[in-house]
Amino acid sequence: MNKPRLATLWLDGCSGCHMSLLDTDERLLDLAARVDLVYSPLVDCKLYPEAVDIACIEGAVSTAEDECRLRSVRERTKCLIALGDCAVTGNVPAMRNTWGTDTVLRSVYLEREALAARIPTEDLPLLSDKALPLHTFVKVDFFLPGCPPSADTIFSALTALIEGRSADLRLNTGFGT
Amino acid sequence: MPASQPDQSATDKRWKTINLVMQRHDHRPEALIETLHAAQEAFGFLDPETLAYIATQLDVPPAKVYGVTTFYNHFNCSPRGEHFLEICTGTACHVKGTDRIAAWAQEKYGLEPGQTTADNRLSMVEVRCVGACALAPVIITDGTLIGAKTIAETTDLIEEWLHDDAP
Amino acid sequence: MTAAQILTLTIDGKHVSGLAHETLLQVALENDIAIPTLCCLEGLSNQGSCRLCMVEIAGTTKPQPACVTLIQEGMVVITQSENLRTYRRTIIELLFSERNHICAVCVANEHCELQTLARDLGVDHISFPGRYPALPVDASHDRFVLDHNRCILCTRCVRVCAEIEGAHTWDIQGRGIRSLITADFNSPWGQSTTCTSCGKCVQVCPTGALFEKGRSVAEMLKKRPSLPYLVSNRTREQQ
Amino acid sequence: MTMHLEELHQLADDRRRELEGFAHHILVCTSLGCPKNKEIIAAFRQALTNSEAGEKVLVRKVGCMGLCAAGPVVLILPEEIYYQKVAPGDAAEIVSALGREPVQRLLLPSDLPFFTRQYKNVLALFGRIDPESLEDYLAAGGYEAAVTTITRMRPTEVIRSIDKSGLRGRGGAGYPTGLKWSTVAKAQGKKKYVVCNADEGDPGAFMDRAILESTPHALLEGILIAAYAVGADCAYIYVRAEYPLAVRRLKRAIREALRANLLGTAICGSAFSLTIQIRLGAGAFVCGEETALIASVEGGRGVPRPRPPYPAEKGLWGRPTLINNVETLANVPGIIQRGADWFAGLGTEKSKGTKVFALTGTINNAGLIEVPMGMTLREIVEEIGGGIPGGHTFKAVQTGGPSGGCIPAEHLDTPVSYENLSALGSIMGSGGMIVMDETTSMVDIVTYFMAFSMEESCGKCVPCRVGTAQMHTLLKKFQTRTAIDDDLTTLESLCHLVRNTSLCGLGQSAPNPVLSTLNYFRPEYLERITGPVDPCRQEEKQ
Repeated sequence: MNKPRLATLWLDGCSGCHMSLLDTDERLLDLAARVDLVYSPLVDCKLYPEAVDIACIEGAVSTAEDECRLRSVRERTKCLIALGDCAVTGNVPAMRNTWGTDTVLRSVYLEREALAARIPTEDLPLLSDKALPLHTFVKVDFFLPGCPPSADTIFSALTALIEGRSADLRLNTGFGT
Repeated sequence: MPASQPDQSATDKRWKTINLVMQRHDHRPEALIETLHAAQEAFGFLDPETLAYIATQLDVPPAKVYGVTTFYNHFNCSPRGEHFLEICTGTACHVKGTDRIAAWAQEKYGLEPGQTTADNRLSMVEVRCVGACALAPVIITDGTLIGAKTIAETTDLIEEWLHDDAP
Repeated sequence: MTAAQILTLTIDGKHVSGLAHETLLQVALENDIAIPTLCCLEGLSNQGSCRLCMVEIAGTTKPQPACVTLIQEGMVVITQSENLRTYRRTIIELLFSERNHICAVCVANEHCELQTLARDLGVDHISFPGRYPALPVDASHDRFVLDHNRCILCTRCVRVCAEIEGAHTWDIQGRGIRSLITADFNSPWGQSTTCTSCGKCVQVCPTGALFEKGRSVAEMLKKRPSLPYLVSNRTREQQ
Repeated sequence: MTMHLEELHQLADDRRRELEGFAHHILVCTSLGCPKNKEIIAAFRQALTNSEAGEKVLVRKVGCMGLCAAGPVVLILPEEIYYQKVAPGDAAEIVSALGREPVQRLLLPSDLPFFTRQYKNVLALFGRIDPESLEDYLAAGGYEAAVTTITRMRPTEVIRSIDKSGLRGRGGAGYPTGLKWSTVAKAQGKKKYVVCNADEGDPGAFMDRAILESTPHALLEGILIAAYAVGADCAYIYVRAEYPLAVRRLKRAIREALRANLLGTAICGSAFSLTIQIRLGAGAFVCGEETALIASVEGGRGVPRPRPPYPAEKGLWGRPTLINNVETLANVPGIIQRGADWFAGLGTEKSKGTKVFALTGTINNAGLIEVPMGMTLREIVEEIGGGIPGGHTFKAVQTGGPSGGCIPAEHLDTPVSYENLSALGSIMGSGGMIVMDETTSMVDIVTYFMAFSMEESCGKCVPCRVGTAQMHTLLKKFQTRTAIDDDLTTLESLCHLVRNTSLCGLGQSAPNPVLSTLNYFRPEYLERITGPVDPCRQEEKQ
């Protein structure tokens, strides 16, 4: 029997959710045995493959590029998980939404920089005006809030999905903490 | 908190009417809205000193006075320009396009509803239904109701009205 | 004084009794039946504004707020149903969408009633787009801070200040979605002439909107004062 | 000063005789709807000084004649000749035509269905008497009902009569008036209040303004009867500050009534006393809700509180309080005078009497009308209203303002009643009827109403404060054609939440415009689900 194909994606977030995934420690071996990790910042793979079973996405959607990646992941994935508060609510990246990206960039790179003040643009995707949660753009199948969701939460969620117990996915996690 | 009336030129008749309203109600707290009406009628707007005076006189906590003042659309805390344009936003007026008058005024005078021009010539506000729906679209220029005109005729009239006493 | 009348009723199938002047919420709590609340706080007047404690009462068409509904003989009440759960979740989502609640960086993280309710009610995301209003933070007081971004307008601060402390420093300015908690004539809190700096408002605030200066993320644990104690003791002392 | 019935009759007779002494009366509408009326009156007076017949003609300022679309309107009595769109320059010509052939170019045919299809009770004296003259009102039989009530009837008899008439609240909810009165009358407590709700905030409704401007004494008379019936000695009229003319006329009427001892202590020699005070509203639609209204009369923020307790038991300053709207109270003198059976004989089984409507929007005869309940919407729109102007077609009629709904053409044959309108997903409301033609987008109009409800929400309860704002955001997405499928589901579930959990009527009814248009005009929403611009697709295209 084929193992479920798992992908993880890192958009606008601090990578804390991926760290939390790694915090599952020795259970990682367990996981590794039960899934094929086909795409992730943790593996060397440039293109998002076809026919992925489960994708965990960390981070908010902050650029047009983020949005395009998210949409293409959605098209190629059966079950999409919003992993952590940034993906679920926008969280810290969304704090700029109040004032607008431009104001924030100016404040950070121009007004508080004494020497060679300039807003970096080279090789960087343009920030959208707002950082937004995943479900603003695509259908999300499961939400795992938390900043970050604990290793236990992530592990039990993934195990449940791998075992096809998605319907009774009951998780003790919430915004923040 | 100033306990006395802010304008010490006690001859100012406007304070007399405000004091009279409060006296008529025995300075009871429930006279607050009536007093605010009188003060706005007298001064055109409600500034912090006036509010503080009323709060003291009626023995109403400052926060409550401020809460009441800002709850009601009718009360405004900043002074108005020389001319006052009110655009009715009632349903009949909306259907007949008064939003286009507001848009026109914004283009022409750079005014958002609630603002006054930099030269203090004109203040524009959007008002709730004035009850002259059969005359929609309705505007009020310095208290004079204008209605039953097309949008173009109405904007022409506004220009004429402001032009009439241009310096 | 005549003895208060005892009434019997059914809540979630359980036969319970209470005094005629008691609310459904009081009787439910006395009988360990949990109903979520947010604006309600023992010792303050009830205003029935958060609408989380809505319950279904047989014979009425719409749900009723338990905090302001007096019990009646023979009432049949349901506090948990799919409809009520949906309503409660949606109300929590509306509150999260209204302002800028970033639990992860909030002083009240892990000690916030809004956050706890979201978790208890299974709110795992916000269906509505965030409104992201630009709201100020008033740090002018030397001991406390008011952060409007985290305020849910429950008005506990307004009520505790007016009803218990007697200062009425706080009120609401504006109305509707533009409502804001305000001190005196919208003055900076530190310049309020009525505030006694007693801190009751800070301690009763359910979120991180009011907090003590110097507290960092997750450090603002509120010391909820017993308001009924304050009131009864004050009355005694005055006699 | 004590005035007795005989003296009032004397005043009335004197005025009647005085009026009969003139060969012609020129009645000029001086309501808000007919601008330039001061100039017109001056022009008539001037024209008369130059005319031989001058002394035999009386120029009178009167209240609203209804057909505001034809204003300024002038009525010549006793000939019953209506002139429309009269300008000051027309005065001389009209005066010289008195007693002769009328001025054809200004003539407004008096056999228009607009005039003949109406049944006037509340509006009966509109445009017939000077609103600023107590004598005029007395001469027309005014205050007869009140004085009879106070001096010859027991409160319980009055309440029984109102109850029997079947009168229901004209402010929106349609609560039986007699029942309300008897609840207040029976409530414990010596001190009771009557509050008249004249905070007509419904955009598109102006019947209360017209009553205050045209027959202010009729309202005072209604309040007198109500206060006597429930045992109140103090009444408040809560009027919109946006109605300065109405406020002025009302103040004047109160002064006149006081002077004639129709208000004050020991009214007309009876043991009954009543003071009436005016409280100005300050621009908050929510103050139409009775508990918010009470909070505002008490000088606070107009924020509603949960009911029960109802104002009938605990109202103004915690005392039993009767709250009725202007039109409801203005119906009362007629019921007392002509009898409960007369009133109950009009209208439908459950909606008795007549109703005043403000007919506006894209319609030929925009104005104020009064018809018996049970008349169909089609008769109102097509006959009385004269149909849609400019070759356009009828699309919907909006009733009940931001708390009501849009009724489409297929339901035009519905007889108007509280029950029928609510069965159609709308409400009677205070009586605004805004007619819309095919050029009006329903999504647009609903977005407009939601913006109204959002801005007028007091902000106390969460579902209304945030729910109306989120509904507005969703509707904006439909308006700008960026909505997605899910938005329709979210909008509908939000409607149900706000309707079922809001604290007061404002929130509970705010979703009505959305729900009614989703019901009748759903395709207009569906065609706007085109989704946002997808940046990825856009790049591919480039």
